[in-house]
Amino acid sequence: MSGDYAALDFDVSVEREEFRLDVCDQARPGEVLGVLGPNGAGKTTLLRALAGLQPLRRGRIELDGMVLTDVAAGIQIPPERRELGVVFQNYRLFPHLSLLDNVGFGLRSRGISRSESRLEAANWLRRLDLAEYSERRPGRLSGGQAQRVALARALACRPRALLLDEPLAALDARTRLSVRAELVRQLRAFPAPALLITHDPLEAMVLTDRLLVLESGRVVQTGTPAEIARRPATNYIARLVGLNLYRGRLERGAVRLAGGGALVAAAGHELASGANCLVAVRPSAITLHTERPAASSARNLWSGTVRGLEPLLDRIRVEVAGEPGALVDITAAAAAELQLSDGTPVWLSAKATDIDAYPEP
Amino acid sequence: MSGDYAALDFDVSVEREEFRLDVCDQARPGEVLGVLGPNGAGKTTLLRALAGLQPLRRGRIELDGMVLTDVAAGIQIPPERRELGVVFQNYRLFPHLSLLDNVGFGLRSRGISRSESRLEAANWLRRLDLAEYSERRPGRLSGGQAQRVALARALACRPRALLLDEPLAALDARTRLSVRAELVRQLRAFPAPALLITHDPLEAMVLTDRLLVLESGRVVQTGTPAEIARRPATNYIARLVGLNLYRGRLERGAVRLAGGGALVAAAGHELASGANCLVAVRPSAITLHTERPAASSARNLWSGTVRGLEPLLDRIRVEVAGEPGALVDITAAAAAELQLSDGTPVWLSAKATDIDAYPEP
Amino acid sequence: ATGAAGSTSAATAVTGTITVFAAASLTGTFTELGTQFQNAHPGTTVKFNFGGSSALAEQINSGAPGDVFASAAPKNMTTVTAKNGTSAQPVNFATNKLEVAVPPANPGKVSSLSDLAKSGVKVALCQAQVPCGAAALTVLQKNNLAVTPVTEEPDVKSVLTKVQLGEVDAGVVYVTDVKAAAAKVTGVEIPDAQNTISQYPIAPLTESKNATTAKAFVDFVTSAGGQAILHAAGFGKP
Amino acid sequence: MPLLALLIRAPWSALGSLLGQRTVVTALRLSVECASAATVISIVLGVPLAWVLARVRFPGLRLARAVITVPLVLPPVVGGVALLMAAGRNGVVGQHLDSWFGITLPFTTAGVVVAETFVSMPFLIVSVEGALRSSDLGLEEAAATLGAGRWTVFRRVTVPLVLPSIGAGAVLCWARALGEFGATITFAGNYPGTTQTMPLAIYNAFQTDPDAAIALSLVLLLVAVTLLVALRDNWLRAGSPT
Amino acid sequence: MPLLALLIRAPWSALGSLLGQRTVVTALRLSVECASAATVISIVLGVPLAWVLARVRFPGLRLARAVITVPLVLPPVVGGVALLMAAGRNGVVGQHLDSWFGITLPFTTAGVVVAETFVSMPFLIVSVEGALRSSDLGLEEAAATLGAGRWTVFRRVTVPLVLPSIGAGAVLCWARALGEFGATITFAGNYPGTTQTMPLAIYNAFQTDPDAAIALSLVLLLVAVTLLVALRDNWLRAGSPT
Ligand SMILES: Nc1ncnc2c1ncn2[C@@H]1O[C@H](COP(=O)(O)OP(=O)(O)OP(=O)(O)O)[C@@H](O)[C@H]1O
Ligand SMILES: Nc1ncnc2c1ncn2[C@@H]1O[C@H](COP(=O)(O)OP(=O)(O)OP(=O)(O)O)[C@@H](O)[C@H]1O
Ligand code: MOO
Ligand SMILES: [Mg+2]
Ligand SMILES: [Mg+2]
Repeated sequence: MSGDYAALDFDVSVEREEFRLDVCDQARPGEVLGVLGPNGAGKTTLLRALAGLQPLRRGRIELDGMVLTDVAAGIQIPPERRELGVVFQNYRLFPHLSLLDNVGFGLRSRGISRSESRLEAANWLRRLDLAEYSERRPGRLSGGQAQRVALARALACRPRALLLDEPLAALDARTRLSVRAELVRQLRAFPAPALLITHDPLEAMVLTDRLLVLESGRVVQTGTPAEIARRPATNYIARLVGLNLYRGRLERGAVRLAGGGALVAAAGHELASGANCLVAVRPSAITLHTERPAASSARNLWSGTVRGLEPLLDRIRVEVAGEPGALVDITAAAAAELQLSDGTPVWLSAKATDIDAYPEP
Repeated sequence: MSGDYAALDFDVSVEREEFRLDVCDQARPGEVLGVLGPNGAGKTTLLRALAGLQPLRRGRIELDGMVLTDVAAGIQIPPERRELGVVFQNYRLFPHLSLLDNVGFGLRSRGISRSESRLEAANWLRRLDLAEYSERRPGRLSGGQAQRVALARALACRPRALLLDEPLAALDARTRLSVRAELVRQLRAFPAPALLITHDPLEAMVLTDRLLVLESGRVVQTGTPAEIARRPATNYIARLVGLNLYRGRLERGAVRLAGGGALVAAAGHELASGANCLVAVRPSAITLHTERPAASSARNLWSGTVRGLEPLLDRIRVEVAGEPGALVDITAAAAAELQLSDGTPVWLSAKATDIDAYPEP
Repeated sequence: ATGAAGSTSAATAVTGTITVFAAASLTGTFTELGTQFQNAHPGTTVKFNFGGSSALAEQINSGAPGDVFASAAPKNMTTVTAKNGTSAQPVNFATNKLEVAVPPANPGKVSSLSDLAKSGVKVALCQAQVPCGAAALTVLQKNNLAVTPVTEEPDVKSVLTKVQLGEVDAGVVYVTDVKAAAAKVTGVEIPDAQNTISQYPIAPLTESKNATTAKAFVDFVTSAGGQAILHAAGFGKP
Repeated sequence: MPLLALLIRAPWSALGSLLGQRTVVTALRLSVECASAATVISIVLGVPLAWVLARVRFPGLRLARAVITVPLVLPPVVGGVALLMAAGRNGVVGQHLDSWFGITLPFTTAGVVVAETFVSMPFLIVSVEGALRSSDLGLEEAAATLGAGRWTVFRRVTVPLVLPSIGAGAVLCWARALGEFGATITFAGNYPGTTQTMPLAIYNAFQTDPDAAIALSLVLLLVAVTLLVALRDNWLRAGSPT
Repeated sequence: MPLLALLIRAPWSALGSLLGQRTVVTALRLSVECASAATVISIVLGVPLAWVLARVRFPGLRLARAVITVPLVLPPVVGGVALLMAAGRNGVVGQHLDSWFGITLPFTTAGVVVAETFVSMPFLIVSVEGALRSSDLGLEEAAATLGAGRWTVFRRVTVPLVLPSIGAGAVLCWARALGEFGATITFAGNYPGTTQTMPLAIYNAFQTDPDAAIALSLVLLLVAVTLLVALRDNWLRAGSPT
């Protein structure tokens, strides 16, 4: 295939006791396909299936014109001959080998001489800023360093696709920021398809080109991270990206919500009257009032009761019960001024232009 | 003593190979004292010292008028007689016992009969919504469930103080939200002092009453979470809470920054001229322009070069090099309009009222 | 006869190394015999493979390389000759008879064979399957004694050890064993009329790679010099 | 492979009649009983000893550990003599046992158990110590913070966690005790019904009829393998995390 | 405690002269050499075997595991007979070894090593299998994704990770081989210089002078304990994560 890379196509079905996974998608060369989902959704199972570590019930995996798995045809290339780079969730560095030998492991396994492997491994360690630790064992590394070593180890073999399982999950909040930036650079430079598992929407936003949202083993939404953050298809995603999400039906210009109440959205062109739809509202797009506002340009106005206050870093998130209920973000100053507390009756208003109604996917 | 609770006073010094920890503080009854710090700061070491699991080099720990440790006097009450509730970072549930027996373990150890312990344990499991799993072993729990069991196990003994080591760290982003809410309720109801370790500022914000920031074994700042988020003392905290932080000296109404440049702050009353101070600026308080703005009410205006763009959930974070350099948050719409990319020359402006200068603590 | 044997063998050179399979009860005596033989025939080395007679017979029949077999009982020798393991007819080179061994303090107050049948006397015998056990049974039957031992040991030395350590009040062993143990045990003789005589046969092995020296050793054991050493150890004449 | 040879050359026809013999059945029962008793004693004494070796730091630890391994190296007969010197009628301890409590161990079934325990306990200790060393100290700490003293922690946390290793060690220990010959015959003697275990019976048979001895060995093997397959499997299943 | 008795009753005065004897020194050297050789062979054969037992799922696994444990149960003398039947001159395999390759094992130093290996290898296998069962499969998976085939994974990941257990197993194995008596005397005989190891020399000495036998046992013990203290300590240190 002379240096250029091809897509990773997969159509995978796994059955494990009470759990069943069904995913079919494609990661194109240079693309980072994100897999987002809650604990137990099957993210790791998908990665293991692609890596050849998990037998399939049914399905087919193809990379670069080469069939890796084809259950129907009885093909199952073993992991060691798939030429994939895998970064595991807890890195799985070899505790008994120096960093140099960890990174050189794949090259040695492919029959490259010891000296050449070490040279190449040293190059990768230098590239990832780890040269000074070459002779150290992984046991004494910080999380961020371990993550970089795992990445170097996977990349050193020049894999035909990269699979990463929550590469930042083991890091603390601050290290995560800098390692994320590093990972962005490495992934941009990586020419082959990559698959990145995460359960952090921000991480998905920054690191991936396209997202596949998995819940209980099924794909519930795909799209670019921005699309998904703007128009989530499920409550799980909506909570994750911090939006209020309602399910409803378009009736005479307004969306009648399944949970009670109605909202008017400006952008509803794609929707036919009577269609089922979803409505997303940013918590900061809702304004709170302690008295009914007399005249307001806001097309949506309804009442509710404060149920809880939660301080965030630079604002306060207010939980309001009503029709519909909503999370509302206000500044600390506004909260103090309004003297909100549990049980305070309030009015909520939102501009139609800040409300997005879209078809259920 | 008779049912009311007293403070946990500690003055702790630990030496371990190349690491040294020195902390002196107090957690009052009903107060949740947060300990925030990066990996390796010594947070777990502090908790272990309080629990009696880590020998001290020097120091004294007192709870409820009872000396738990006093190195000078040779007192070291063993862990099992301290009556503290500890929730470990990875929970450390007993894999061979059912949830009921895990939660009942402490009661049994204190000599309460098997049947009575089980009754009480069942109560706690019910209270934490785990009744249906009573007979299950911990191996088959989700992270959030395991966390609740660990909490129930610690609370069931009615401890005289509660120590929690990153109680939410092992959970995924979404579970963390709901478990956090639950934890808030439990901590509010807990009448004795509590100490909660975390490296997540948002968690600290929501869960704790007062914060102690630890870096490399030393306390670098204490205060309420809001104070610390608004006026961080170190770069570590500033990055964590997402502020631009500069070090400088007040000279003729403006702060001359150590890294170059100067900023005018409206609120600088507490500062004497010539005093060393810190300046904090929110990334969203800075405005970006591609041309020098003609007339602007903003008292701070300077030039720089775009060095990077990072999409966040609902905005874009722009890294700008200049004097001073800054992180600037703009909306996706603004980014598209300004056509920013790496290397674009820009102007930055900020209102003096959005800039906070305060003394170095 | 010895002189004649010596002169003929000189012609075909009695030299080199031989290995002698000897019953464990011969350990001390044969080591001494070996040294004497080497002195008498410079250039020869005698090595020993000591073990229970039955185990040695089993080894020989399994092909263990050796030149001479000295057994503590004709039965084990027969096992070997039956498989064509010996190159000449076995000859008896010594006899042994039983004796009662008691600890020096004699806690069981044993003064004759019949005392073994007293209740409360702890007796150790060899198990019936080994030569000394079979002999002991014969003797006890011969004298109409009903003895219930506390243990049936696998060999004579084990019986002797138990007597030495005072674990039992008496044990039935060979005369030679009592003699070898010197002051550590006291012997209570069994009169010849009540006793039984065990024969010790010896024969060169078919396997032998040094038949001349093997034969010379057998001859040496049956010679006057060899008999003197055996006699000193308490063995009787064949 | 040698086992295969044993099977091939076995006098199968003789097996049936042998098994009918009372002495054989008695010896077999005695063997199983004594080996089991030795195993139980080894567990009761050996597990705490292993804990001390694994958890307590004291000078002479290395030496203590080596001494524990010694009965492995000692030729069993010497082990038996050592036992006689210690617990025999005139032994260092034995004479007091005898005069004060009227207990004599040699030539009794109890003596067999003592000899087997002496030889086989090290196996249990070595297995359990290894497991304790690699077990999770964090859980013991957690138990301590919940108010459990050392003994409670040991009983309710430490031991249950290394149960699979105790099981494996007990199997080794039991197997070794079942095959024990030298120390038993030296210390406890060889009397049918009270101290003649299978290995001694096999040795006896060997003196006159090697074929019978082999047949008896096969019986012993069969019993051992059957029990091992049954037990180990249960233990392993209980212990494995899957 | 029995060891203490042994020490108390030992004829210390005789020790010096005994150690001077050529046969004793030869036997001691032979013992150490053969036990070491048996240990090396056990490692070479036993570690892969343990791997198969721990990792490969096949029918009869339970039986295979039980068979491996059998030499533990087998009275050593019977083990020796089984070996003779297999590898003796007329043995099932032995006759071919002899006629095709001209190799005879019984009654040679090689035979001692074979006998000791037969008896002591199970110890190594049991230790290593346990360690393999509890070792981290994740690392082996990681190695596979890096292009390492089964053999490379075994050699470069699996074995290094269980090295401490291999060490511990080797110590057990070596100790058992050093003390081996029954199988050795039956299969290899008792030839000074070629097959007379210390336990056999002790047996010989026992026939004429029990005191000397005890002194010799002490010599054996001393050597064993010294080596064990030295080696185990190194192994444990190498293996421990701290
Ligand atoms: N070894 C196993 N045997 C049987 N079922 C398993 C096993 N491991 C995981 N599962 C089940 O498979 C499902 C998917 O697990 P998977 O590890 O793929 O989830 P995930 O999305 O990676 O979760 P996480 O975010 O916690 O890593 C879960 O329901 C889990 O219970
Ligand atoms: N067992 C140990 N022996 C020696 N030093 C240790 C040990 N455990 C931790 N340390 C050192 O003590 C310091 C503090 O560790 P500690 O575990 O208290 O940090 P932490 O703040 O809890 O970090 P984290 O966020 O990673 O949990 C670190 O520098 C670490 O290297
Ligand atoms: O062969 Mo013996 O001399 O019975 O011990
Ligand atoms: Mg996963
Ligand atoms: Mg910590």
